[in-house]
Amino acid sequence: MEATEPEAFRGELRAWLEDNCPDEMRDGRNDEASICWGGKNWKFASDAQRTWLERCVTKGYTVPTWPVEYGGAGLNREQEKIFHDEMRRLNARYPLQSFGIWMLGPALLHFGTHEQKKHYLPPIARGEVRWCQGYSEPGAGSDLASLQTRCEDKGDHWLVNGQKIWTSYADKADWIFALVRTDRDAPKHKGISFVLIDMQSDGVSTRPIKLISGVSPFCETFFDHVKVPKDLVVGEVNRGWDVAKYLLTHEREMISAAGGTMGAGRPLGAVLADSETGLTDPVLRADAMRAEIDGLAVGLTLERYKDQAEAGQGAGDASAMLKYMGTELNKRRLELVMAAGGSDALGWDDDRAPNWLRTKANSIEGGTSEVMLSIISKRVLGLPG
Amino acid sequence: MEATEPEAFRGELRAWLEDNCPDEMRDGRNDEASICWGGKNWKFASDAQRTWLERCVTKGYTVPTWPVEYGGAGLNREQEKIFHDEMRRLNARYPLQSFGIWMLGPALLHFGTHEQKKHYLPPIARGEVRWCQGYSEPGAGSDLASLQTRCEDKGDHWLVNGQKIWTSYADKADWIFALVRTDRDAPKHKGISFVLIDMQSDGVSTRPIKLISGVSPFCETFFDHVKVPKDLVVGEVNRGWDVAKYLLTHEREMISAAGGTMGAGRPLGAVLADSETGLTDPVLRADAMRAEIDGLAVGLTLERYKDQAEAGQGAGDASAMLKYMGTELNKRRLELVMAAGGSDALGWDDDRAPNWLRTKANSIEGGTSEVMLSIISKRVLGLPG
Amino acid sequence: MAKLVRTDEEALLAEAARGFLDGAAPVSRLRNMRDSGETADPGLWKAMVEMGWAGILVPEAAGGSDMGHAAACVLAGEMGKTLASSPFISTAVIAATALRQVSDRRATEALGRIAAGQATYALAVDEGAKFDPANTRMEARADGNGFRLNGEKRFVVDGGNADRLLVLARTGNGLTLFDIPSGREGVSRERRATIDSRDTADIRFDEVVATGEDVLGQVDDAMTVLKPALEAGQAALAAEMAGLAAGAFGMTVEYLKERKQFGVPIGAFQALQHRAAHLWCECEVTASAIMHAGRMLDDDPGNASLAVSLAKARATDTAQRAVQEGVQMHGGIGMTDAFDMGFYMKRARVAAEWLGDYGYHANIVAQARGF
Amino acid sequence: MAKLVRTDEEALLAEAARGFLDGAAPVSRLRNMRDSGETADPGLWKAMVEMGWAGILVPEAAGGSDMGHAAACVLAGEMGKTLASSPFISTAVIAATALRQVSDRRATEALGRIAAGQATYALAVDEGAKFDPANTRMEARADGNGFRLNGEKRFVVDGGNADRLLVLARTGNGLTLFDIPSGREGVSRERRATIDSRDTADIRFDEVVATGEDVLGQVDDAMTVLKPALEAGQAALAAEMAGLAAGAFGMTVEYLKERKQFGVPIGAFQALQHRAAHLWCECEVTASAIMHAGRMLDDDPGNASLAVSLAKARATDTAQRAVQEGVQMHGGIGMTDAFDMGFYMKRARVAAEWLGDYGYHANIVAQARGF
Repeated sequence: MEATEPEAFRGELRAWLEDNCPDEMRDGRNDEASICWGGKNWKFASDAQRTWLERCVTKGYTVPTWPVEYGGAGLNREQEKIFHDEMRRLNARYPLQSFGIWMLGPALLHFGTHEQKKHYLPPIARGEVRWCQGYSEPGAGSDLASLQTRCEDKGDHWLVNGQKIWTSYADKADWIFALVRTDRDAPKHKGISFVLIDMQSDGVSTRPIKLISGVSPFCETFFDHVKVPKDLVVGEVNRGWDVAKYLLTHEREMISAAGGTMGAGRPLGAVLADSETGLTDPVLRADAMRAEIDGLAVGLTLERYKDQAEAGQGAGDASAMLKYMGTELNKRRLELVMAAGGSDALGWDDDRAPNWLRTKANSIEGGTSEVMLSIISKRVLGLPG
Repeated sequence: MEATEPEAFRGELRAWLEDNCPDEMRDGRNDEASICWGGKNWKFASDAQRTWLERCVTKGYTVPTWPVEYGGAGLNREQEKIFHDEMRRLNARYPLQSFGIWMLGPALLHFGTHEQKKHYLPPIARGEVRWCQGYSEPGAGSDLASLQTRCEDKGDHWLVNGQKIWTSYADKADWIFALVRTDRDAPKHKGISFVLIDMQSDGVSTRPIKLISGVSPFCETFFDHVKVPKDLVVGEVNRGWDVAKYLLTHEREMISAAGGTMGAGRPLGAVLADSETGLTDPVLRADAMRAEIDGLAVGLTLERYKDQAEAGQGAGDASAMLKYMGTELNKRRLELVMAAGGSDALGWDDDRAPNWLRTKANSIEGGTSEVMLSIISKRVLGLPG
Repeated sequence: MAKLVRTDEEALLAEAARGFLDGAAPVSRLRNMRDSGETADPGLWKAMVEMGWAGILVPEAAGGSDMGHAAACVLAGEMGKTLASSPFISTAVIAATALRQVSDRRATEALGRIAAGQATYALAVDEGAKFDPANTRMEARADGNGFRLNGEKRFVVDGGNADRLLVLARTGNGLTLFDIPSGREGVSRERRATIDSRDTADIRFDEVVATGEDVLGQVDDAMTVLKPALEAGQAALAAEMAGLAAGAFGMTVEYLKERKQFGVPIGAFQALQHRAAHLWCECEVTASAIMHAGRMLDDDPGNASLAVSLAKARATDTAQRAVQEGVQMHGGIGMTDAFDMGFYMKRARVAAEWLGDYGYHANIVAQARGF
Repeated sequence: MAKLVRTDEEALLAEAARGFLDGAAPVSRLRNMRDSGETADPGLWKAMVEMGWAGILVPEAAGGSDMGHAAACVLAGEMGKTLASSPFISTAVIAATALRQVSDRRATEALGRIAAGQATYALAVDEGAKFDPANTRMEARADGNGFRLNGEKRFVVDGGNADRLLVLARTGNGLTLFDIPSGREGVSRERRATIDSRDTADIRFDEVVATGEDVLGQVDDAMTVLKPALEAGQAALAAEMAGLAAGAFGMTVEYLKERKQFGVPIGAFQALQHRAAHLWCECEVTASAIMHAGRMLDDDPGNASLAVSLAKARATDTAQRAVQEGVQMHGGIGMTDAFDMGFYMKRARVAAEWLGDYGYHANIVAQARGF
């Protein structure tokens, strides 16, 4: 960026957003129907959605903190804060969301070779390739490291066999980044690799999983003798667990940010007061006050950890705390939304019930609350066992 | 009892209580200063306290459910309910309380020989001998069965060496019932016996433990080469754990009854409304409503279990539930009393603060809440480990 | 107070109900109903009628078994365990109790039709998003010798399929309860897809004619008839929720014993053990409140409000804990539609709102207890 | 917003404070004070003055270090960890902040005396059992050019030993804050034995004469001066409570590692691990709210109310959890006076009430957030 002074940057950014963000994209929506996920088969919901993406791509604003050479805008932490501030001020939708942005990008930036970065990051930034994540398996949920999907070295290629579960949008993704077992004899954490697989490869198939909220954002994904080129391992072979741990930390922060941002954003009282019944019931009112207090404080904690990270004070395993507190809070908040909504909220005709049910997965995906507490207990507190 | 019809019994009892309970004993007090504990060195606080005890002794009303031959009134469950109802109606103090009534009595009635019952129960019923309980040791709290106090068979007597802790009022008691290790080679639960020891014996000494509430109801009790007659083991030698388990169950019910009865008795709202601030604060009000609901339901559960027991449907390990729920509830209630009291409740000049601090021990003594939950997990739910 | 222990009769009833429901109404029956786009299961209700359940609160003279509210709670509890879907509470509990408050020939005949499975009912009370009968605003305007009903009722449970409606409306000097056929001219029903997959409707009343014959009890005095009916329904619903909690908890404990992670059954992890044990305690305590409510309704119905609200508040709290812990302890599988836990969670949410939520009943308890 | 990360200056201050307090004011110092029947520890305060802490909010021109509220919170937090007893919050935070709102020579001199340790203050606001300054009823009757104060203040923290009193009273058209010596004629102090063993007093005012000179700020406009002072005090007290929670939690974690039952350290039991981990999370989240409150008081004091009330509410909740879990996890020993945990529990209780309890601050948060 030319303008490095924060206020100068803010001014330029604000002007650009005002000039370029289509009116239809200024409704702040972030629901399934309005998100732009991108990908080879992406159907834009509107011309405005396409225009907004294209304009942001030219500025690197789909991935504002990534280096310019990989399609980003190279913003520093302070600029990033300003970017989100200004987006919020305009109530602008984010132009693009994807697991490529959230997960694979950070992994490649940290562990990838220069060739991998050059090859895979810009299409993510441009919304041209959509990625999904293949971690969990039917027998490996909380105990992720016990995964069994085999990846055998066949000389000029890898051969992958096995099954993944909870792969978000695998049926719509172009590529998958997956954890696979490349050494069956090593201790369980030491024989895992992080590989990239084209979903168009022969032998890859998916089956959607219907959730209690009625939607199917997740799939089972099957690998039946899938051939994978040798250069598609990220990081070292058999050191995929390092990549996974790095990304799990990242994922936890992301999931908790969803809850934390809610707290820092629209007051719970305002959300609940939308309901016809308001907050006259003393029990509901007291619960809402508590949730608001905790939500604000969790939101501040997210800010504090980011500030600490920027100051070089690593948060480390504290991401487990953010994940745990953020997701548990989010569940409380949506319980309150349902309670305030009364019988109005009991249908499928608005998004309260699906959102409420969706939050129940927050404390399971990306490491359960129980796993988070065990991590804190052992790594932060140093308790035995 | 001559009158077996419930309403006839109620009428007779009511008339007797009206005629015999001194006015000073009709204030419903149950605090340390008003309780009659009895014992060889007991100093009556008033003539009325003495008169009330003596009159109740003649009717067996100090231990209403014990058999008449051991000093009780032989009341059945229905009559017992009526007895407590009528006592409450008159707001009468209980004439006598003691660990002999609560703990040793039930143990002897279940495990004692006829001679032991004849010898030890009537003096308890008459308030002539005061007992204390010697279970815990410094290294054996939750893990009670790991107790180390030695009790060696010396042919014509037992020789006891060791230390007990948390012996309630050991400094004021005449006798102690204690768990001791009679076989050091057996598995830890199999080498324990339940013995009765005269506190006047050579080698017995006590040291009070001051609590955070400022009082010292507990002692450390030391046994230094204490000789104990051979016939003072209750139940079989090395089978003391059976007696202890039976009594622990009993103790849990008793401790939970304290919490449960509170719930069934004076409404929490009324207790809190005594405070100058009342219940205008929505958070306090909501918490009080929840605690009242839970308190009433726990109180009903106590009744239900008693009714089940009377109907021959054993509650068994469910006493752990009553203990856990009752004591945790009691802690919540006293937290609310303190919150409602505000700065008024922060002194030592009334009983709110000491009572509040005292409740913190409820979930520790007689088996911690954690031990209760583990018992339920394993014995009721059958979870592994 | 009557004893808080099941009578032999109640124990036998529970056993018979369990046997029947395990065969006839496992959760898969509700799933099939939903998957086929239905909101009611007339076949299951017919079988329940044949079991005599429709008449459990109907006098013997009218063809019922007259077993009382505690027994009705036993049945509702067993239904809750496997989420059996039927108009039992609306018809056999609420409507039957309302009709019993009126001792005329017409009411007796209506009770007979309930017991015989010839009529199902729905209670049309709610107008806003929360249960609040005292603030009913829908009007029944005096018109000649009768009334004209105009307005809308929302969240009418079982209202999409019921033969008859109990409708609460404002008349000259108070509230009046009407008992009218759902097919009467001017009644229009819109079925709502509630998350529990069961029958709910919003119902409009447009110049609906009602005569004095259609009034249940006295004009301007609905509560004499409705209050006992509401309390009976609240107690039975609380019992259903307690059963639901027990059902969800049972599934959870089984899963804790089966599912292995880190090489051991997850039920060997103490943190989960303690949470499961705590939940069991909550279920036990709630069971006491349910039984007490049933006993009070049978023995001293004029003073049962506290007991009923206590039961509904506790059951609401316990059911929600049970399903939340149920989903969390099941992990990912608990979130899938293919697994039954989601049905429990959704039914618990709807039942939490119906006939008064936690806060509504907590306020009644607080008032009854003087604060 | 300023960054939520400690500055180097704050980190050094914390380190120096910890070092000093570990040596000079371990919990045993509070215990000794109590056991000797004292409610104040002038020696410790003198040492704190020598460390420069009394002047942390005093302008450099008046002899202070003027390090700001975040720094004052750092000190209070360290004091909380070992329950160091001093009039720091009453004097160096509340009184200093109040005096800074007034820019006359008299106030500057008073600030100088605070920094030099020549004067301690207590805030006399409460009249009922709950903090409620807006509803102050004590009267300061106009009398010639001055006032006559009559009435009683309760729960005056540090009031038994303070040299001066800040007294809130009702005047003609509002509330007025007076700054008077505690020895003035007509002032009578009754020391109360509060459970935290620290200095509290009930103070009667009987025709106490005050002149215009004794008014801090403007007549009928106490809040311009008092509101910033209260918020500064609330933030510092929240910081003390967060420190207290951290201290109690630290003791508990150590005990979990040491104490053995069933052949293993009790910290190996997963149920305790998860509870300890949860408590750590609560402490971390509260720490953020504390730091944020300090930053807001320094950067944007006119808009700090929400941040301050958030901090006090969170700190109250966290401290109470920490001491409750602390006692429970210690088992019997946690209940003994010989062990320090009881001191933490009792201080947490008093601090929960002082300057507004959880409900008071929750209401402010709710209002600030529009509900």
